[in-house]
Amino acid sequence: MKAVYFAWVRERIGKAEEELDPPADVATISDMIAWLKTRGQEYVYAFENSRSIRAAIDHAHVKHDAPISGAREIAFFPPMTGG
Amino acid sequence: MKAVYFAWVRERIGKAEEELDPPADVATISDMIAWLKTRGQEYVYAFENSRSIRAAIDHAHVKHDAPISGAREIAFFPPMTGG
Amino acid sequence: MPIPTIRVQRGTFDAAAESAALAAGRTDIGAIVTFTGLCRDEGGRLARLDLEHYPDMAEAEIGRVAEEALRRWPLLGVTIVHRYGPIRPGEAIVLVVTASSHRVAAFEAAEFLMDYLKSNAPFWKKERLVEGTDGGWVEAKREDQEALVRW
Amino acid sequence: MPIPTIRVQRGTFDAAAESAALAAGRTDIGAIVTFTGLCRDEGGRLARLDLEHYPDMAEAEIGRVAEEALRRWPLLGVTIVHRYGPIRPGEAIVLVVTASSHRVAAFEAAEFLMDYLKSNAPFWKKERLVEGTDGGWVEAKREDQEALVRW
Repeated sequence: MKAVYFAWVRERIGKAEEELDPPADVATISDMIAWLKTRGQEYVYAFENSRSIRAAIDHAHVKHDAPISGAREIAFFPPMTGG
Repeated sequence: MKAVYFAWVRERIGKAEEELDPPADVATISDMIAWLKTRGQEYVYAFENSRSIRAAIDHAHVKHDAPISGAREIAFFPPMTGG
Repeated sequence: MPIPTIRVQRGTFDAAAESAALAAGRTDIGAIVTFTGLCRDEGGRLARLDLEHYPDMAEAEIGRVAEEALRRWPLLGVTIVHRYGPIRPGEAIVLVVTASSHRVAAFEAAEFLMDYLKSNAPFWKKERLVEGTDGGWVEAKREDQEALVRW
Repeated sequence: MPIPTIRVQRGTFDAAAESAALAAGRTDIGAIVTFTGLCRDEGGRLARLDLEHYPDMAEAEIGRVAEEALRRWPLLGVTIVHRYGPIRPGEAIVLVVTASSHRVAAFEAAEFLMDYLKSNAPFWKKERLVEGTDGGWVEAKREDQEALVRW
């Protein structure tokens, strides 16, 4: 699956997107964040306050308990400040 | 003093304005309406439902118990429908 | 406090130009709300509205309502234009523009102004029907009166 | 139900043309509310905002918010334009136009749309300061989140 990052999540991780293949026991957005944090200090930094991170699956907002099975694109970003 | 009428109050009375010299005991807008109704059927018709009539003294809205002493121009009209 | 722009006029107005004038050259405005009230044809029944007004009072009363809005909200600008005379379906009747640094003040002030203009500005609408007859005076709506209680 | 007009674009927009397009040739619209959100200079501190967005999601999410507004209010038209990229003080960032036969629906829907766009549309603002430095990412305001509870 593809992961995409925006705003300071993108800046902290140091990339805008990447292809990922999480292990089978990574079932939800929360699991995904926990797994990403094992991948390096940049992810620990990006997700240090994980409750403030918003996520979207295939371009729709989801909560952290949402299952990621079948997702083609998962996005992580800070609270939005548009409008 | 000058009296001015608008919308269906004007149509019922049959004139847009007139000079009036009410007797000394006509002290309020309510008194004025009661006195006008003694002046003819057209006034009785215009003020038949006097609670729905709005009044202004010198271009500012007033209630029916407002004193008319010193007024230069008193206006009578239906509830407004602008905007 | 900004000085409100208030006009009572027979002719049409340019809502865009009014709102542009309010914002021109400024960098402190964060939100502009523009309300335009238009004449509807009431399902094809209406040929036009004839708006009667009390000329000497109209601008004064609109000015009082605008001053009240300026007292209640931190506005950076207010423009109100109200037409009188014959107005055809699709044409604009009234314009309210409010500018503020934040959206809530701009929205609330515009709604307040419209609610108060509806019930306090000395204008009366008479309907002229497509068949050429007089459709009578538009009656004030109870809901317009009730709308004032929220302020 | 009308089809909302939604655009996410880099360049400026013409609020007047958008609102005119919504009303063109119609005689059933009684009220048009236009909201324009502009970039402030924050007391002279700000040189520009850089708006980052999530291109694939932005139009879809704005579309979902617009559809929700159309379900809740009897609207005759909705237009939403949101810019991204560099935006200087005094320039517009976002436009919401709502049309209805009556003013309450047009006002409420415009406020609803702005409240939801603030918290749901995938845009992020970074400040660039006049002294040439990075002013950091604008933080989401608690009051913008709390504004959603009224809907």
